[in-house]
Amino acid sequence: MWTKVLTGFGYWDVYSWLAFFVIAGGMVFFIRSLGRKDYRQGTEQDEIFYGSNPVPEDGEDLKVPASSAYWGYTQALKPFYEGLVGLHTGLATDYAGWYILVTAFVALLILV
Amino acid sequence: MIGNFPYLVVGILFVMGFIGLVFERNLVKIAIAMSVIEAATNLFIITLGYRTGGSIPVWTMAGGGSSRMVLPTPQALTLTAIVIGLATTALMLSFIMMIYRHYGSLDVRDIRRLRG
Amino acid sequence: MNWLDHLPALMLAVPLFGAFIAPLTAWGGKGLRNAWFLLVSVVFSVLAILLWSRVGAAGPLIYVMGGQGWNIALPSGISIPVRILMEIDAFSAFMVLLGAVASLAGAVFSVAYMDRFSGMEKFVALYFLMVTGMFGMEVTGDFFNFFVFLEISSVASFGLVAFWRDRGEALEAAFKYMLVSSLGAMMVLLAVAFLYSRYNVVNMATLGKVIEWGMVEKTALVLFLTALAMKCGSVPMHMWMPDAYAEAPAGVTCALIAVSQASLYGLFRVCFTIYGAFMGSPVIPWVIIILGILSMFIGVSMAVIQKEVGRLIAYHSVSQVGYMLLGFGVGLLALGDARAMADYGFTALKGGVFHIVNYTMYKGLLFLAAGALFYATGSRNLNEMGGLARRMPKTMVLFMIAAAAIAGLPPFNGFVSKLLIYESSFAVHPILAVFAMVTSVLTLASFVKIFQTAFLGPELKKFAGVKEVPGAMLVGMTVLAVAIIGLSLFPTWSLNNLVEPAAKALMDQTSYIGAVFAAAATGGGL
Amino acid sequence: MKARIFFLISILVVGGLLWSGLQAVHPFGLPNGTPMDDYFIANAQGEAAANNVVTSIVFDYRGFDTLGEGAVLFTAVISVAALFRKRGHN
Amino acid sequence: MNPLSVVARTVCNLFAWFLAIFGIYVIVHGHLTPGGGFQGGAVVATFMAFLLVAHGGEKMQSWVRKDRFTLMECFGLTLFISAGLLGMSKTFFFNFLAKAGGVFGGVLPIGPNAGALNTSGTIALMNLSVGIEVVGGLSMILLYMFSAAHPQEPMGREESGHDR
Amino acid sequence: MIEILHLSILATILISGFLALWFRNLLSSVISLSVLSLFVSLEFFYMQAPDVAIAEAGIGAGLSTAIYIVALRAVGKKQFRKEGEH
Repeated sequence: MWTKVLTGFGYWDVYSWLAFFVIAGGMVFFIRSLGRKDYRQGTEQDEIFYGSNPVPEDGEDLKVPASSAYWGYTQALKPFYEGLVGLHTGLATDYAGWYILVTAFVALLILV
Repeated sequence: MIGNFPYLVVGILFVMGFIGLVFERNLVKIAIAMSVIEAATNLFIITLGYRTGGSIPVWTMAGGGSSRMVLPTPQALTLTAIVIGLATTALMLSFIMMIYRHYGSLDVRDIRRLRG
Repeated sequence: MNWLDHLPALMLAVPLFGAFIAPLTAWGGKGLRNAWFLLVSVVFSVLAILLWSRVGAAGPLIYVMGGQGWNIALPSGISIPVRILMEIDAFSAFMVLLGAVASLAGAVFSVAYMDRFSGMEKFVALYFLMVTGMFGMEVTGDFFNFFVFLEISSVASFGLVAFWRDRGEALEAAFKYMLVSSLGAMMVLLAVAFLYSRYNVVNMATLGKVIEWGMVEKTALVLFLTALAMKCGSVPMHMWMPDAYAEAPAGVTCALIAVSQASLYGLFRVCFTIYGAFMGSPVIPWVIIILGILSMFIGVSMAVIQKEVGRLIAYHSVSQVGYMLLGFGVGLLALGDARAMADYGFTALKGGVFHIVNYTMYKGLLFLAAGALFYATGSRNLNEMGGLARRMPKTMVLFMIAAAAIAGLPPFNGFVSKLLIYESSFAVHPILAVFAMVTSVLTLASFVKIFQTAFLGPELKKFAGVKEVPGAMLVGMTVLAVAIIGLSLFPTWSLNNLVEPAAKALMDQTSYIGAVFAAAATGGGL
Repeated sequence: MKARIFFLISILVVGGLLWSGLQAVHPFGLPNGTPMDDYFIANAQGEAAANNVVTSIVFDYRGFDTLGEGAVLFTAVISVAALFRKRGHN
Repeated sequence: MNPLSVVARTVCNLFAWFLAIFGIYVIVHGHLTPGGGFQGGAVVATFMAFLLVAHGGEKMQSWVRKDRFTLMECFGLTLFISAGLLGMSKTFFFNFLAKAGGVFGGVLPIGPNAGALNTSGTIALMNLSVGIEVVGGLSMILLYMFSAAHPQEPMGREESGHDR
Repeated sequence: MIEILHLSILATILISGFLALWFRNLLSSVISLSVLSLFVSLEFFYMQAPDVAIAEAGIGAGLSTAIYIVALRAVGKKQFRKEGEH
C-alpha cells in the first residue's frame, strides 16, 4: 500500500504535448490530401443523403433528440438508474432527512 | 435538584424539531420546526453561560459588590443568532407565500417539479 | 502606517459597502447601477490580487478587529485572543483570489445577461453580499464569525436563486436549498457552542492549540463535517445542488460555485488545522474519501441522463466536488505519517488544491456558456436545441474550451489535477483510481452529448433569428477562458506559485496556529 | 416509506449523539475556566467605557460580528423586497 | 387586511406610541441598561406592526413609502460601517471615541455605578445606527409581506427568464 | 421554590414546543410557537440574560408571530391534502 507510483515523466510537460499536436495535425492534413481532388462544395456532392427520401425542410425532423443519446447505455444499466432516480424524490423533507442520515452514520463511525 | 435538566430540554427540543422537519408535510409546519430548532440552539448557548448565583452582566444593575456575573459572551452570540433566525424565518415564509401562489398547495408532496 | 496593512479588512469592507450603497443606485438609473456593479467588482478583484501577493511574500497575515489589548496570556503560557481575528495564510489567500476572479466574471456577464429585468439594484446588493460572505468565510480566524459569514452567503444566495420569482421552479429550488442550508447552519452554530463550552474560546488558532480528543470535540467534529460537506454538495446530501444551480441566473451560479468552495475551505480548515493532530486514526479520512467516491460516481451517473443543460452541468459539479474530497481525503489519511505524506499525501493535496482552481474556472465558464445558450434561444431543454454552431461560433469555442478542460482532455488543465489525484489515490487503494477514471470517462461522454445536441446537427428553423450574445457576456466568459488557457500552458508556474504554497499551508498545522501566538508575543498583529 | 423508517432511526441516533455531547459539557451552572469572559467583565468599563458588558462585547470586542448580523438582516430584507418586487421591466 | 373597529384602533394608536417611546429609550440607553440597537429596533418595529394591524395595509402605505425605509436601512448600515472605518487609524472597528472627551467620550469609574449617558464611544453611535437599520429593515419586511398577502395583480409568467 | 419555578418554565417550553408541532391547525401551531418563544424568553431572564430576553420577547414572540400570521393569511384556508393518501 505504501508504494510510490509515478508516471515516469512527472505530471505534465506542455511542450511535448504541443509537439504531439503539431505532428498529429500534420498527419491529419497529409491524410486529407490523399482524398479525392474533384470534390467541390456547393454542388450535389455535399447534399444530405436521407435514405433516398426527400430531405425535410426544417432541421427539426432530422435531428436526434438529446434523450436518445446513450440509449443503449441507460437501457443496459436500467436497474441501477431506476434505483438512482428513485432516490431523487424531490421532496424537500427528504433532503433534510438525508442530511440527518449522514450525520447519524458519521456519528456512529466516530463514536463507536 | 435541577441538575442537567436544561440540557435535557435542549436535546428533546432538537429531536422534536428534527422529527417535525423530516415528517411534517405542510410547508408552514416545516418552517415552525425550523424555528423550534433555532430556539433550542439559542437556549443551549445561553444555558452554557449560566453561573449558579451569578448576576446580570450589567454594571448599572449589579448592585453593591457582586462581581460574580454570568458569562456575557454567550449572550452576545445569542443576540446575533436570534436576529439571524428572524431573517431566515421571514425569508422562508416569503418563499412559502410565493410557492403557494405558484403551486396552489402547501403540501410538500406537490412541490416537486424538480426531481430526477 | 501603510494602507496595505488593512487589506484583510478592506477585502470585506469594500463589497459590504458596495452592497449597502447598491439599493440607492436605483435613483441614478441604469448606467449608474452598472457602473457601480463593475467598479466594486474590479476593486475587490484588485484587492484580492494584492492580498495574495502580500501573503505570498510575507507569510500568514493577522489582522485584529478593534485594536488595543487583543489577547490575554494565561498562566499556562497560552494566550487567548479576545477580539475577532482575521487570519490569512496561503490557502485562504488562494481561495480569495479564485473567488474574486469567478465573481468578477459573473458580474461582467450579469451586466448584459440580467439587463431585461426589474429590481436589478437588489440583484447587485445581493450579489455583493454573497461575495462578502464568501470572502469572510475564507478570511476569518474566528468560528462564530465564520458562522455569521456562512449565513450571509447562504441567505444572499437564497435570494439570488429565487430572483426569477416568476418561475415556480426557482422558488422551489430556493426553498429546498434554504431548508437544508439553514439546518446545516444551525448545526455549525451548535458545534461552535460545544467548542466554546469546553474551552471558552472561539478563535480557530487557539482552539487548534488547546484541543483534546474528548466527547464534546467528537460531537462538534461530526456536526462540522456533515454540515460543511452538505454545503459543498457531496452525495447523498447533494440534492439541493442541481436544483439551485440550474435555476439561478447564470452569472450567479458562476459565483455560487466559488461560494460552495468556501464551504469546502471551511471543511478542510476544520479537519486539517483544528483537528489535525487527531487524524492519525483513519476513520475521518475514510469518511471523506467515501463521500468523495460516492459524489464522483453518482453525480456523473445522474448527469449522463439529464436533458436540461443547467441540471446536467450542475450534476457535474457534484462529481467534481467528489474529486476534491477524494484528493483531500487521501492527503488527510497521510497527515500523521511523514513518509506517507512525502510519498503520496502531498501529491494528493496538490491535486486537490489544483482541482479547486481548475474546477472554479471551467465550471464557471460552463455555466456562463449555458446561460448564453439560454439567453440566445430561450430554452433550457437539450431536446429542443440543435445546430447552434453557425449562429453562435464564439460561444461554441468558449464552451469547447471548458468542456475539454473538465473532461480532462490532455492539452487542458483539468488533466493535470486529475492525474495528480489518480496517482496518489492509486497508492492508497487501486479501486479509488479506477472509480476516478470511470468518472472521467462518463464526464467526457456527457459533454459530448451536450456539444452534439446543442451545437452540431442540422440547423433548425425556429433558431433562424438567433444571434451571438452581447459583448459583455462574451467578455465575462473570456476572463475565465483566458484563465483556463493560462493554467494549461503554464502548469509548472501555477503549480509552483499558486498551488504548492496553498497545499503546504494546509499540510502545516503549526504555521497557522503559530502565527497568532507569534503576533501575540510581539504585541503586533495588524 | 422504508426511507422514512431509516430517517426516524437516524434522528434518534443524532439525538443520542447530541445527548452524549451534552453530557460531556460542564454541569449546568458551573462553567470551568472562563478566562475570556472574566476579561470582558473586568475590562468592559475600562476599555470600552460601557456599563453593559454584553453591549460592549456586541459592539466593541466583537463588533465585526454585529456588522455581519446587520448584513444578514439587510440581506433578508433585500431578498424579500426582490421577491415581492413590482412587476414590469426596467 | 381590513382596519379594526374604532375602539381597537384608538387603543392600538395609544399603545403603539408607548412602544415607540420605549423602543427609543432602549436604543439610546443601550450601553447602560439591558438592551441596545437590535432590541430597541425590534420594539419600534412592533410599533409599525401595531399601526399596520390597526389601520390596514393600504392606509399605511399611503402614509409611508417603502423607499423611505430602504433609505433608512442603507443609511443605518452605512453609518455603522463608517463608524468602523473611521477607526482605521489603528484598525477596523477601533473604538476611537471612547474616553476621548466630547459627546461620547466620558470616562467611567470601575465597579458598580449608575453610569452616564455620554460614555462608551462608538458603542452609542453604533447602537443608534443599528437601531435605525433594524427599524427600517423590519418595517420593510412587514410592509412587503402585508402588501403581498393580498396581491392586486395575478401571477403570470411575463418576466420569466428569457423565454420567448 | 425558585427551582420549581425554573422546572415549570422548562416543562412549559417542552409542552409548547410539542404542541407547536402537534396541532393540525396552523394558527394554533403558530400561537404555540409564540408561547414557546415567550417562555424561552422567561428562561433567559431567569438565567440573568435580560438583553437576550428582551430580544427574544420582541423578535421571537412579537415580530416572528406577526410574520407567521401574515403568511398564514396569504396562504388561505385550504391547507391540507386529504389524509390517508400517501
